[in-house]
Amino acid sequence: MDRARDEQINRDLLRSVRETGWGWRIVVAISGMGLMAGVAAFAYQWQEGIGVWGLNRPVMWAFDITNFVFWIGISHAGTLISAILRVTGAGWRRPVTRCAEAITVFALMIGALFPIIHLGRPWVFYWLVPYPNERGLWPNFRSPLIWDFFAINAYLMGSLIYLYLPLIPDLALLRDTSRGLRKRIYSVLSAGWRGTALQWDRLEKAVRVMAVIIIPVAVSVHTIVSWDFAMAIQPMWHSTIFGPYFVAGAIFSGIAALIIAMAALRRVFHLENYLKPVHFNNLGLLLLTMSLIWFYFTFSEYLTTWYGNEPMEKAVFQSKISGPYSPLFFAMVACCFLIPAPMLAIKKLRTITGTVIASACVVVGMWIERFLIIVPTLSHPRLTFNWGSYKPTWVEIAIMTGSFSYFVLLYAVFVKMFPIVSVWEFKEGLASQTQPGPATDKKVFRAASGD
Amino acid sequence: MMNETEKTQKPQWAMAIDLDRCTGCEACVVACRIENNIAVVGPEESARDRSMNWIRIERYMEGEFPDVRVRFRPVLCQHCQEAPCEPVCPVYATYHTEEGLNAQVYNRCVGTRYCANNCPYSVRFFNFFDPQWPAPLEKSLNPEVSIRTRGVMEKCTFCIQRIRKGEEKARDEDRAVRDGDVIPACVGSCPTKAMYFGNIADSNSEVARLARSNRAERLMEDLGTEPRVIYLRKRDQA
Amino acid sequence: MHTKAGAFDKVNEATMAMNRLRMEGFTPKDITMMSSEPLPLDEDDEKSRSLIWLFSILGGILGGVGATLLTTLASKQMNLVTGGMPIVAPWAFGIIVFEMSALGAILAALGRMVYEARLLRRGVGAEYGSVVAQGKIVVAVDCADETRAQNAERVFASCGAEMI
Amino acid sequence: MRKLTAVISILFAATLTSGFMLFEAFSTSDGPRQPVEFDHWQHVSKEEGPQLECSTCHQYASASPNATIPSVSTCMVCHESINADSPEVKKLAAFAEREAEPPWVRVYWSEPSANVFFNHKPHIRAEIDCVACHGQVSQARRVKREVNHSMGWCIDCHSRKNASIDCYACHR
Repeated sequence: MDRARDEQINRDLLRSVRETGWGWRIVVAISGMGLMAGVAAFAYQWQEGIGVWGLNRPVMWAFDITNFVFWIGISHAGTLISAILRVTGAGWRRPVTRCAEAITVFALMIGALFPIIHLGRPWVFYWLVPYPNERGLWPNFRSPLIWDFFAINAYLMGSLIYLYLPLIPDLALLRDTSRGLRKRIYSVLSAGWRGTALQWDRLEKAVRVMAVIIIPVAVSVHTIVSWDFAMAIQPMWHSTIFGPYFVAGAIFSGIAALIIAMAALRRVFHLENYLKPVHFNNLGLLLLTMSLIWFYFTFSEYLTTWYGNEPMEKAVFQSKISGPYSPLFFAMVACCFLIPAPMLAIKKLRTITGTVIASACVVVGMWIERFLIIVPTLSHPRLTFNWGSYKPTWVEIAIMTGSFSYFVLLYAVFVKMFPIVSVWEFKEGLASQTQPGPATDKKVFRAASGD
Repeated sequence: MMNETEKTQKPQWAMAIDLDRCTGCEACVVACRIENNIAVVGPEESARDRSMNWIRIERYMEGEFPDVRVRFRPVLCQHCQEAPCEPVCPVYATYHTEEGLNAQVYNRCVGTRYCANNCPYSVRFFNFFDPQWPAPLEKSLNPEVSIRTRGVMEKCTFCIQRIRKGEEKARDEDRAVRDGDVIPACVGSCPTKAMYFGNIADSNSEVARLARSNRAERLMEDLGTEPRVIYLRKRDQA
Repeated sequence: MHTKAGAFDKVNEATMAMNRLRMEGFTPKDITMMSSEPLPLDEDDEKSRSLIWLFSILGGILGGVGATLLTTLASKQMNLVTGGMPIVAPWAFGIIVFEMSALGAILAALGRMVYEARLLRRGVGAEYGSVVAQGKIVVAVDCADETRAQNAERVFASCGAEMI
Repeated sequence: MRKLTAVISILFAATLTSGFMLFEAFSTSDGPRQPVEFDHWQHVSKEEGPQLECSTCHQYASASPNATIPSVSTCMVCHESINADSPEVKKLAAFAEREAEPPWVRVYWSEPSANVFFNHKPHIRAEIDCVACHGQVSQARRVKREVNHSMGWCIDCHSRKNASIDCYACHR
């Protein structure tokens, strides 16, 4: 093995852990403040009641559930993408997977908070958990919200393990190259990893098993989230297409979030040699595919509604196309398809900057998409006498800002504690390019890291 | 003496509303508020679509000016036999009773508001804040009905407190319930006697008779919700 | 009994040393090879005997059965009055069964992996960690007696190892 | 380090135990002090006493949701002459003179937030012994809460006696 190369990789990839720059501090400070604002807003809502939100009758869900669906969607960045890439053996995945898996875990943690935040009585959220109690009461297993509870639990647990397993060798590396308290912490976390041939073998086997299991779980999670709507009998909710539509949308927004995160990490931690244009190019192509799929689903969903011409559905449809929600609707179409698709389709524009701009559009567009699924339907109930509208209050906006800040904060802290590019997998990637002999060639180094 | 089957068979409560008789006077709305301790949200909250009325008169205009007709339809919880609100509740706060009522247990409600979203009739009301009664309305609170707290859903119960009293009375007299035993607040207050309440399982009851009328219809029957509220179409539409 | 260890820069040197050690009469059990990245090695006996897949399937079944019991028994035990609505709903419960199966499979795979890879063992430290972290390959060998230790040292020296 | 942990955990355990014991000591003490020290035992169980039935005084239990506490005038039917010079009866007489009721302290109740609408009548009709829910009041000098009316406790009895366990049976 090439010692100099190894040391270079270690230095580059562990830099984020070893050195603390001002940029990082500022990010943590700002996101910390954002989080505090969100927590304060939630405390206020807890104290006063959910009336401090803009909800009303008939719009009983709005920003809360939009954010829930949005974050669960973002969580599909990681586990699903990295698992699919792992299972299909895509070599270029290596520098990308950890970064994606971390997004999954944090987005999921935040997404799972929203169903609790949105409760009228958040202090009794544990009634959704099946546990033996004195009253002899159990949750209603027929409710999609309970399915959500089980699905999110399984997915969060699986994602955590899936993030943790490939992290173990890197934790051992950190343990062996640090001192003092850090060493103690990493010793515990690395669980006695020594890097024996047996351990490597079992680790890879286990990761493969996890990757295979986690794909159906991830698909099921967003399908179940979509069923929160599809199981209801409300116009434009009660749609059989919702399961795959939501999954596609989730992967779509997930890839977009991943591209943005990667670009930020590349810039802040100087990972230019690891996160290369080719990664952005490949993810950009994936994003383009998802954009087309998204458009296909959206088109079929709206076309069937329009063609069917069922009055109640048509009312919701019209409110989106030409009614009060039409600016949002066209913003969504622009952000999810009209802007990103051509940008990603033209090779010249599929640069790092290009993909990041497209991704930013997609993230915004997909947030709007969720909002447009929830609110127009609710504001147009079947009995037209009860039609209403919705306007958010500062509390909802603060909680949403808090959730975004929390995500950035968690990510920043994670990056500070663990290498964001998997060190051993990256090295392994280099080695696998140069079978059977060890990698010594600079050219090979470039090839493996995807130049 | 009533026989054993009559005793054990639970009454099936239902309501019939004659739209021909409804004048839209809203006496039922007021009576319901007073009977059921419904919070007064005030003008500001009301303007934000947060007013609570377990029963409301929906008013629809028909025709073009000057030939305009106004149609009134009192809408309350339809006590669906296949209620969309029930299966979606994660904690069984809303469920079905053996008397065909669609029950809402305030204590158990965690406030997901899913039931309200899934109710095609929009008859579920959420306590966005702790309920308030501007003085002296707090003196008129009914001790036989719960005071709801913030964060829970509420809706028409067919005046469950009156149902229980009526059943108790029938039991004391050792007979099955009959018309007149249970009169919910809205029914009792209707000046034109447009509303009827009774046991639809008893084929001799007024409600059962009206349900067989050729004017009888149920709201949004096509959804398969099987409501327990029967509307009698206006004769000019029948 | 004590352990001898050598550090190698190259994979083929390390594999050569391992082969020679075996010829010297050391069993695969005595020899441990440690590296900072997975190495392309020949299949050895221990490798093929992983039961992680089997355990994850068993864990999945366990989770599924557990979920079936939980949903069904909990619903029955509750004695809730439902006015004729179904209390046990296989279609809806299938979703929970699926999720719990997946969770069971994941946890079982993790547990089995930890066991098979001998993680979380007390007394097994990272003695050669700092050497491995430098990118070297460490071959450690348990020697029953002094002659064997000398043999091992000779093998290491002949293969260009740096003794630790 | 380890020593410190041990000390802290011992202290913690000690605090918990003593707190629990204190709580126990207080909670097993007598019930609340009443404005007139009414002694159930004397009226119900004492051999040379009047040996009253529960329903003699709590006369509406079988007919209404509330068992009802007798008014002072009911007490005075007997106590006009009997034991008229005992200090507690004198207190009672004073209330009667002012036509006021003693501000009895409630022993059994359910929190308003529990939304429970308990009705004595069907329970008496089902011949549930008063003791089942109120404990040995007949032996008590001063009544205290002996039975914990938790929801599980209610449901348990309801399902044993085949009574309704519909939520609407108690909650509305």
